[in-house]
Amino acid sequence: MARHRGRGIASVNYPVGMNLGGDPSQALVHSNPSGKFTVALSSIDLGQGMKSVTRQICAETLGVPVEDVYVDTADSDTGPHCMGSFASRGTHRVGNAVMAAAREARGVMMEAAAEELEVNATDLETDGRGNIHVKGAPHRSISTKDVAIAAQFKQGKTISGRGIFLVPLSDVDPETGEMSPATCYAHACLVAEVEVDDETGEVAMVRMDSAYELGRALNPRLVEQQLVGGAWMGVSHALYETPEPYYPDPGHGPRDFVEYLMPGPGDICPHDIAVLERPAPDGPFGAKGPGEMCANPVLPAIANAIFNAVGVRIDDLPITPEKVLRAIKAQGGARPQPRR
Amino acid sequence: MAKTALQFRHNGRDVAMFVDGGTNLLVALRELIGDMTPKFGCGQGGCGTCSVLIDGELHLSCLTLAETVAGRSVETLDGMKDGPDLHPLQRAFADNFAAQCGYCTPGMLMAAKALLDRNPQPSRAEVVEAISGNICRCTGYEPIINAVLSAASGGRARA
Amino acid sequence: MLELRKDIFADERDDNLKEIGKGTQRQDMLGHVTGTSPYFDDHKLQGMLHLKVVRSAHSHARLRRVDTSEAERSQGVRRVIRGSDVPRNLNTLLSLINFGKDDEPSLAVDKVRYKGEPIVAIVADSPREAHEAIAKVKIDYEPLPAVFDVEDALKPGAPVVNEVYPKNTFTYHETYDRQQLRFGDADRALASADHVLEQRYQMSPIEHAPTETNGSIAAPDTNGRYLVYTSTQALFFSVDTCAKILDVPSNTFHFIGGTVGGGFGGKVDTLTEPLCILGAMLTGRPVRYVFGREEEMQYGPPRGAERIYIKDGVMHDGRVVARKVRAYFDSGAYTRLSSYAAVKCAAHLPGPYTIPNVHGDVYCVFTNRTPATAMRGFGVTAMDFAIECQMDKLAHLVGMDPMEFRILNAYRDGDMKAHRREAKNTALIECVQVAAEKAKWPIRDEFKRMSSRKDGGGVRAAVTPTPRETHTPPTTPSQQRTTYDRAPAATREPPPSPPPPPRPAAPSHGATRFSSVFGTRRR
Amino acid sequence: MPVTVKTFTSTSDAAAALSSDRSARYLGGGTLVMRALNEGDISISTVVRASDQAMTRIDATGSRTILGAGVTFARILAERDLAFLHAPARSIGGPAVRNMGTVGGNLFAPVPYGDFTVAMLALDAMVSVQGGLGGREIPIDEFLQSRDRQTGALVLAISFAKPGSADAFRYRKVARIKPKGGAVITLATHLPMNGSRIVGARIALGSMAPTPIRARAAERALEGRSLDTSTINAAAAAAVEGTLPGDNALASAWYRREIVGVHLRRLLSGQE
Repeated sequence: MARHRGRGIASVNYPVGMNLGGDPSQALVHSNPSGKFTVALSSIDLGQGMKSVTRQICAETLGVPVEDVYVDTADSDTGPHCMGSFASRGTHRVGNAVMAAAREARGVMMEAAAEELEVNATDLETDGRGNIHVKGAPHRSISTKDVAIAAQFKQGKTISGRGIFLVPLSDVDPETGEMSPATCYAHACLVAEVEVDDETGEVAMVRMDSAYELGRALNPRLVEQQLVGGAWMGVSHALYETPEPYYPDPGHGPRDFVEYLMPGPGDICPHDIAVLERPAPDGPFGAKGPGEMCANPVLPAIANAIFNAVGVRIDDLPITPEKVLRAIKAQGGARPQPRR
Repeated sequence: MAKTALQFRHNGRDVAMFVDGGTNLLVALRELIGDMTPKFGCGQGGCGTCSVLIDGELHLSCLTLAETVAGRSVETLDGMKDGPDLHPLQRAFADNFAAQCGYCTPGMLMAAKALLDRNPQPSRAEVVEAISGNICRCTGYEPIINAVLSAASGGRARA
Repeated sequence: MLELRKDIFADERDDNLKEIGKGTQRQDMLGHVTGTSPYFDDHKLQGMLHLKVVRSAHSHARLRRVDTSEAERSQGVRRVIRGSDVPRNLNTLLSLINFGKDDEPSLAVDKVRYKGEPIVAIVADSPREAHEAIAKVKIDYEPLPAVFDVEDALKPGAPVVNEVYPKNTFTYHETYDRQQLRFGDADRALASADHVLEQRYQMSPIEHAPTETNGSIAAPDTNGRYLVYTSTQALFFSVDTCAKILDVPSNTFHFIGGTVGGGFGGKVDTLTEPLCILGAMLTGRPVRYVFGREEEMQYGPPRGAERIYIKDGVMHDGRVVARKVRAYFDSGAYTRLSSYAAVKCAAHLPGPYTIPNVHGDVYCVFTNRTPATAMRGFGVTAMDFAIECQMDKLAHLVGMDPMEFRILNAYRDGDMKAHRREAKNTALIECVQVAAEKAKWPIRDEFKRMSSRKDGGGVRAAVTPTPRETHTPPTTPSQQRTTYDRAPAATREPPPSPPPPPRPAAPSHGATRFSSVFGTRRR
Repeated sequence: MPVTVKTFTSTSDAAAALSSDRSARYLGGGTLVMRALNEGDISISTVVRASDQAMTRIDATGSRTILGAGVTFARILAERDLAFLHAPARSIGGPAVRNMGTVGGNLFAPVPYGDFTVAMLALDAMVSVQGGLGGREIPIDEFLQSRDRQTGALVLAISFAKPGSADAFRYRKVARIKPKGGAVITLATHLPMNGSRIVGARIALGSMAPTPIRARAAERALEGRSLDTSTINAAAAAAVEGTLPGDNALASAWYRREIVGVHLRRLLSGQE
């Protein structure tokens, strides 16, 4: 009996947004009379952090503290149209829509402030702490709250903005497949280390090291959530899960969480991540979208690590102990490859 | 249709209701007294998101016949806060970003509380064991384990 | 553990920002840790009824007779819903973007095409009473031969899964049984390559397994509207799908959602909302329709299986000179979103590498299994698995380090991609370099010095001539049209005289077509 | 029709209610019956409970250990005298399931559940059953063979002789998921020693047949021998003999046959 360690790598890219575009999202931003802003969306937060990241985008664009913004999602009466939360489009598409709406609202806010301070709006800047002041003269200042009150009760202005973001639809050439699928791409490379039991075919994760390039990391903690959770899902896809364990034979499908296999808290391994930020020219503050692609490099990296450990190639997902064991037996035992 | 009278303590308060035969505790909590913190995830005992404490012990409310808790004490996430103050576990989950979609969080917190109530200084392996009946599809478990460990150590630092 | 490598691409960023780039706490975290985040099922409505569906026991069968008379008399039953009760009992999700033909009923009428397909819906006072009524529905099936393998489904004489697509493949551009990608001359390059490697890859289906199952609650609201709490991932997609199926204006509905217990793609299909609302319409009461876990696992749509064949040509020095790919998406019995994934997959070829000759055929195939749908990494995950396993094998074949092999072949700014667009804003090389550094994986200095921003373009930007294929299908308008869409969406090339036959002036259901994929040629 | 719940103080009344009504099921910890009700199993319309204290009694003082059918796995884990059963008890579910699931219910749990019963089979347990017509003690082998016909009977307790030494009883659950996973296979061995010789070897396997079964050929390979490498290898080679594993979502029959000997060898030789 022996357990063998091996390392494997994979590198990938991933398109951001719906393929071919044509997937608009809208946002509305408005202030109440106290200078607190609401973002109205119909976009869905599935856990990926849509509400949180659009809140930061809105606050940055308006030049107000994040606490002064609240994002309200997914009411078809109040939230304007959004294509939906899929295809890694949330941060990029909805983020851009929110940015556009916040820019328009900021314009009104600055005009209202200018009227109060009796200066040109172009001479004003926000301090990000809830104040607007004359550039180079911080003492000539007014709070966003006072601006909102003045706009509402004195000037008769609505501090609000509308935003839409649309990547125009592209066509596909039926013969050559010529098309414009996406405007930007995220990238990743991941190294997986595994341990393979050559008598049972069991594969245990030892560690992962990765580098993900995601455009601007708008919120590193949210990025970390996606990458750690997404890599876990990648391990799960690689080694464990399927509703049809004997595909294409449809029998013996799992009915519960004991039969549907996903790694438990005792199956996880250390994962060291580096995040690179090459801003996307059309992303909100350069952001792309980490949500979907984070699992993808894990699957082949594990398959390649298994080859490195015992010399068998498993080209069928999921890579179950049975498939590994059959392959080891077929080649007459484990054949560890040069250690990497 | 015959209903059975049922009384128990819910997060320290007495509650009374009438239940249909066969009603599980999850339905009783959610539909009869409006405590929506325990969630339905499977009805099979496999996901743990309906977890509650019965007399301090971790139970799956979906597999508990409601009338068996008569006279007993049932704790849910709804009772975890102390007034407006978050429980240290709740704070630790937040500080460690240990929730994404949030649907497993109520069950995870109850499982973690069941552990820390008996074992205030658990090892990582004990934490892993304690949350092993709870499925999380978002986080990869690592931040949840770190959150429980940091709540146990009383610190707010990431473990 | 996460490290931000601010040193890389620093010249392309202005990091002088106040809120962006900070690890601010999630807006919804307090709700999550106190259990107060409102999911669709957390709404308690007075007099709520429960909807359950009768599912097919067979993978493929004709429905000879469906007898619900005993079920209708069962205790607690408020309403039994049949296919004939559904106003427009045929739909395809992407009809909202003018893509594909209506091919899926809400409730099966004459035939079932997968095991678990809904046939009858029961609305009852309690879940128990709904289950009791389900047991009383009598269905006379005539089992038909079923097909489960994507390549078997394409053989002559294979059982026809879905009569809308009699060849068991989705129809692209009204003509093609696949989405093609042609760039350069792959066959010629393969013939002159130092090594050729052809391999087969397979991914079984994958279930999203969100901890919250799919579901919705629909309730009659004031002024003839319906309030709908939903787990959908795409609010207006669901609104407009319901408007179409139920044949009412979309503003009949007030959908509330937005806080969802995990989706991963499995909550795009609007699985529960149409029947749930119909139940509310037919009973005048709030109705709840939530999937059980077994339903979610077996009859909720999975990430569809894929089978992929890759044939690569590589030179001794490690340059990949040709890649030929044939991929089959297993769509299950209906289209849902697999048709879209196949196009996205074709666009993804040949992966993040500059390969001068690429040939791709991607098929969306119908089989007698649960329809597939989107999932995290849709259209790409399995292809990345195949490509990256293949890259590892190629590196092994030519005796190169797999990291260096990838850097050598990586696409760079200015290169021409196989779908004939210039590569921009690339960063694969840097990712490989940093991953190598993190993993203490030695790579040679010359590979450490390479950059996504250097040495791209030039000859690498050329569009290599692509031979015309002899069996080229006739050139037809590339527009993908459906019967449903044909009338209102005549956006280009309006037919000259004679005038078109009379048609309804506007769709009576009020669903909006958001856009028209394949509708306009914009490059 | 809603479900009727009938609670009895006496086990004989509960047994009578159970045996007289085909739609009645006994509710132990709830992990089987409540799940069935939640999933719409309308064949159950009566739920029977018994509040008799004897149902939850643990008697671990004498040479024969008696576990009431209603004893939960958490209680076994809390019992120092039952240390030899901690491994099988801990292998059941997560903490909540162990607080709920019972020894009696586990006897009825189908593959991939029912791991504790594998341990009971290795320990040659007796199952104490109360039927409509009175009580009887049934050897566990016999009980499992006729399990499908036992649903109308009320299991009161399970009893077995405590292993002579801590080392005599060994248990291993092979699961894909850690720490809580369904069994690929489960192994339990009881190898009483007379001097250096094994006398009365019992090896039980879970997921190697529709119900837990004995690996009789492997038992024969051990009987009368000392536990050395060649004996262990002989037992491992014979482990698969007479088994009837099936395919399920966790593993195929082929895989189970391939690994049962490997894991038996590792278990007997004290390897991970």
